[in-house]
Amino acid sequence: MAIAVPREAGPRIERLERIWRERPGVMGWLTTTDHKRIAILYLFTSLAFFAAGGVEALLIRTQLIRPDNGLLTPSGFDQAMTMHGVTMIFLFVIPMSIGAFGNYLVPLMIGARDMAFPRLNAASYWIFLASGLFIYGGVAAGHAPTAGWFDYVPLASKQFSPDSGIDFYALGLIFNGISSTAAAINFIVTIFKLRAPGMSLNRMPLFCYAFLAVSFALVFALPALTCALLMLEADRLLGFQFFEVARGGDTILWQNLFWIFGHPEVYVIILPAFGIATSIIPTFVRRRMVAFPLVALAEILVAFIGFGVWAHHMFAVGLSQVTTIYFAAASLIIVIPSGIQLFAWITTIVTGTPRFKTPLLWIVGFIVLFIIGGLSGITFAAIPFDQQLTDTYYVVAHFHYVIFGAAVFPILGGLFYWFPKVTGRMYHERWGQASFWVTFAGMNLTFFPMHIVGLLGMPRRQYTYPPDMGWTGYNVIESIGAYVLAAGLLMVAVNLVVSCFRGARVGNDPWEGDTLEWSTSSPPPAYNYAVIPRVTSPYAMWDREDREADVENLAAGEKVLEQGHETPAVTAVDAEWDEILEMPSSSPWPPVLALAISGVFAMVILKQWIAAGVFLVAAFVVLGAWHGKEPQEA
Amino acid sequence: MSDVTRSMEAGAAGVAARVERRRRSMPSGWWGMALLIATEFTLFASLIASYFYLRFQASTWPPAGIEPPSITLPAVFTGILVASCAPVYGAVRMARAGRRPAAWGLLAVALLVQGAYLGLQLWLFVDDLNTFSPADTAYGSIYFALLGIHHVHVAVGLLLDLWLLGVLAFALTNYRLIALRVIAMYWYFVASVAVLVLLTQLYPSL
Amino acid sequence: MARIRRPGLLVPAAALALSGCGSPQDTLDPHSPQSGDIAALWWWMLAVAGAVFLGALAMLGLAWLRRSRRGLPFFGESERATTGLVVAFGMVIPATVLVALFGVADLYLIKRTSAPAAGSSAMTVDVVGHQWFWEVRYPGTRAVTANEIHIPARTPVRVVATTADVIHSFWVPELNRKVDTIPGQRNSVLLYADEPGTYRGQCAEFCGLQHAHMGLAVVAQPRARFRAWLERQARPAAPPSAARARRGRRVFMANACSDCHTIRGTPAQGKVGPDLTHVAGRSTLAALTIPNAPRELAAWIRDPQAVKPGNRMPGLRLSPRQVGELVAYLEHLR
Amino acid sequence: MRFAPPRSAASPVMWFAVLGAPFAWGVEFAVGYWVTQTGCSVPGQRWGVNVDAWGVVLMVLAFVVASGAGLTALAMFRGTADADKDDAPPPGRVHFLAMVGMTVTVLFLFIIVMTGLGVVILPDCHQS
Repeated sequence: MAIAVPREAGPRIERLERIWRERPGVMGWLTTTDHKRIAILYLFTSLAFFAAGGVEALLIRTQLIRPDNGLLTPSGFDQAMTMHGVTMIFLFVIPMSIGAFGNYLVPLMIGARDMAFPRLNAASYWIFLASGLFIYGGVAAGHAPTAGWFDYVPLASKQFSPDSGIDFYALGLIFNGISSTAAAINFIVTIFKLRAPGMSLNRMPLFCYAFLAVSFALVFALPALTCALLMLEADRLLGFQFFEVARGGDTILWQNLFWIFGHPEVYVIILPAFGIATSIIPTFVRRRMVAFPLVALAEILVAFIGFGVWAHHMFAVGLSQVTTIYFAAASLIIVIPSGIQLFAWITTIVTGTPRFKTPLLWIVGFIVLFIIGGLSGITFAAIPFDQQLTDTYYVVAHFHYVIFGAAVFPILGGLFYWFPKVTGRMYHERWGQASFWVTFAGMNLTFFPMHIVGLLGMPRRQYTYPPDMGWTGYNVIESIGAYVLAAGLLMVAVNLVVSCFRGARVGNDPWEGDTLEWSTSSPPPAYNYAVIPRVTSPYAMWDREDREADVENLAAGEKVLEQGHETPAVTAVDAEWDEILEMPSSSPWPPVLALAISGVFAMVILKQWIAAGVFLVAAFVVLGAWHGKEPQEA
Repeated sequence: MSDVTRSMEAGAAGVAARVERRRRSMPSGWWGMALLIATEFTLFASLIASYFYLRFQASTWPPAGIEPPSITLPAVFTGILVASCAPVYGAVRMARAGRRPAAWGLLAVALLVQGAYLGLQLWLFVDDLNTFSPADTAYGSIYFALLGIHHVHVAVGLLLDLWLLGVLAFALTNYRLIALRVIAMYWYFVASVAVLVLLTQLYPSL
Repeated sequence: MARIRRPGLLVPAAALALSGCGSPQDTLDPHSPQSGDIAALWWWMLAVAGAVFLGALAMLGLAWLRRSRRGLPFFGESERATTGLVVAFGMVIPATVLVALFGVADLYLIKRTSAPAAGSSAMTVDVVGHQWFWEVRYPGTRAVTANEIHIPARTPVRVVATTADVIHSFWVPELNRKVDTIPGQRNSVLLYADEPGTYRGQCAEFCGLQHAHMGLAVVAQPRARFRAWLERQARPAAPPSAARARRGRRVFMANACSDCHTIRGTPAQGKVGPDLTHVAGRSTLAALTIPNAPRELAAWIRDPQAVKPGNRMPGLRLSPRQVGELVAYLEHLR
Repeated sequence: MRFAPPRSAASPVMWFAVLGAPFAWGVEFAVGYWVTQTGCSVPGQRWGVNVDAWGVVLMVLAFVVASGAGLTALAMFRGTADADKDDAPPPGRVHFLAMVGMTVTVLFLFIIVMTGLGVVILPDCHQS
């Protein structure tokens, strides 16, 4: 059910169009502050990195297809393995789910016209892009990190890794962290302040709860990583002694700081996927989510308890038992919020009348894979078993079921689900379903046998293995599976690319969707909503009388806000309309800022301290210029 | 909806103050700064936790050959920084009342005090560097890292002050009023963390 | 020591799938009470997890069958019923299972597999991880060897695992869980072998280029045989009698070999590589990378980087004759 | 137990009902972790920190606070029994947060007790 634009609204719409229009062409993309265009930038950039990470994965699997294989040198394998992890986590999943999906959908779902800090939003993107190029610049220059994505000291210290690859890793992740932190803060403020009047906390879509949880997790998790990386670089570049045992340093300190960040990070990776699932399921089963408050709670809770489980990555380092027990207890109970969501999804599907179209297929696949990944995850809270199986392929199997199965599958489902909204065209259904089945098969072929070789004692991260270990057969299957998986993903890509141009045109709401984004045109106009929507439940799009009220308001010129880049600001909890904000519009400074910061990091890695200082000053000057033009002068 | 104000109208001191008074909830900028503070605070928490983590790996702290830090000067300096929160607070009060010149003056005073604080601290920092090095022991590493990172936060605050003084010299808008409020918050944060950092730094002598 | 039983019905089936594959590092083919308990724990967890998984699949199947009908069988679709279902399956049942797991694994079993207190075991072995081999010492004796740890069977042995460089992880899956070797830390783990035999292990924590080739073997022997072995290992190397071996000895001492390797009873006191005093007594070289036979040994000496790229041993450009003599000497070090 | 639902969105009672239990666990976790860390460290053993005693005290404190929060949530829930979770605030919001508060409390009571028992049952400072 779409809003038919009443004739008398014509002039108002034109005004909005004129006010929100951005510059055409490349300059438009460089200076844009439109959350939807920024999301598109995030989408294509993170897909490019996804391709890179995928190639690294295929290299790894091809090297391991037979014992004593010589395709990659030991160092080549270590580089591929490290960059695969870094790329997929920091340069693909997070920018894809938060940057692309979050940016495009959160403002739409809450009925806002943009993010709370549009220019900061653009800056997050440009800084993310720059950090990715920085890390891969190191790779291109022949300095790829080789110490694995969790980069344990002392292996990563100057003594054992003299090459500057580790510096590219550490500085690149600090760089990347700036972007993620800015994005996270932006999401929280957007969700708190820019919800459509009437959307009190209890009427907020679960998708937004997921992004709220993720953002808070990032805000509190990233500093621990930054702290660890600063210490590492101080050791490597300035000769500090944080991790040098002989000088009173400690190597477990790194592991603690890294995993204080690293475990919440896991939930940062999968929570947006949960959000996507909770958006797709109601639409395709034509029913509201079961146990809404519990699911909302579970999403927040996972992120919170996630801060109390980090040491289960360290059960083999010889912590004292009383210490480990704190983490074991939390690691067990954190299963329950996931259980709540899982059974809420399943019950919703059972009680509804599901249409098993491509998006729902991906979500059902996700549910199956997430159950496997979740169950294998529980076994790590059994300390003795964890101590037996940690650092084996059993772990690799587990977290790929979680990260690929539980995070990437919903992302792919989401791509299909919102494709008509973003492009105004429909993808090819039969190809969509086929690509799901191929990917699902490939996923299980690749990762299921890893459980078994893990139990058969194959440690992870070894560049080769002897023939007489009884591992060969499983590795062959895994490597073949990897190529099947790649084929499935290619099918997805081809389907979506072709449909961009050839797909049948669709209206605003091809799915009879549940949330607000389906009420505006596909693709949505720069200002998202001609009239600020009325909201009385978390499934706003299914409240017909509210949508009809919107049409009347539009006709009467009520709640249209066409005097400038305007959007309503509300009270954080109950969403009572408080004021009308004048939003900043397109600005050239965000990309310039990213350039200046890149200069700082580049100079630091070259140890050109003065030059680095100059770039730093430049960055502050840019920030000054950035604030030279205040919104209300627009 | 009639009681809803348009922030874009607040282009002058009087209106800005009125908009500010009619606002029922914290503005976006406030939330943004609150969250930035949250993440920065977590950074300091990590550093301070690391300090004590390292301390509990060592049997003697500070290690042999390094005498425990002297209390007086750092304590006095930190007192100065905490005191500088008073003019900052005053500046916010004045601005919310629409009294731009008074706000500007108080902020300038705050800037001078904070600048003096940073100068003195840096002098002390260099003095410490001459007595023991961050490259010799983990104690030195965490000691200088903790102080250094806090000094950086003070320096950033000074830059914010300078920008604010620059724009407030011409007009007080809604945008600048919120900026003043959040930069004040930033200073309260820097001052309170300064106390925690001080206690950590002086821990061996307490 | 009494052991936890495995869930009977499950084992035969799954055992066929898993243990049947004859890996020398099979965590499910335990040869000690410790890994026996861990394996049993696994089978129990697998049984419960399997039940949960099948249950969930069944519900999804139900969803498919009833795709055109609203509501649940019996329960209908009232808010109360559906929420109740979520609470039951999502909270109550998991909570019960998880608490049980907590009790069994983290309060009870953890004591069975945790580190033995000093002096609680019949003997202690010091294992030092190096990039990329294991140095093995027997406190109280002069014996030093590498990669092949001999222990008496049916005797609790306390292994103290430390490192000379980066973090490694000492792991013999069929005897016990793993323990990391952390700089500045002395972690320990119990080794107990039910019967004599050789049990393979390897470094489990990524430790650099040759992480893949850092194997170790635990050789459990009857007490008497073990004592004899230990007593021989403690002795210094006997001077070679054969002329060729004597020339080999000169080659060894004249070249860089002696800077990195120790041969007790000779001037060679290097500390970088493994102790070679009784190298000929070992069955493998380079941390279980190649068999210890004249041909492989010669190939290794000629070009170690070809066999194990990145390892710390340089090729010394010795003439074929010198290599032959060197091999003769090393082969004599029994 | 019934009482009028708090109207203000900033009502401390309401937020205590929701956040009390997580906060209680957070404190038990953070403090307890540092007690074991320091108590089992080289200097710590010199000072003779009693890890068990701390564990028990923390567990009891956390348990009391968390239960308090849970009961508050229950009272709020009954106080808004006639509201629906989708209703306009304040009743809708309070009802919604009350449901959340009750569930949260149950979960954290589990963690709080499991942790406490673990600390008591397991030997102090023994390498895992």
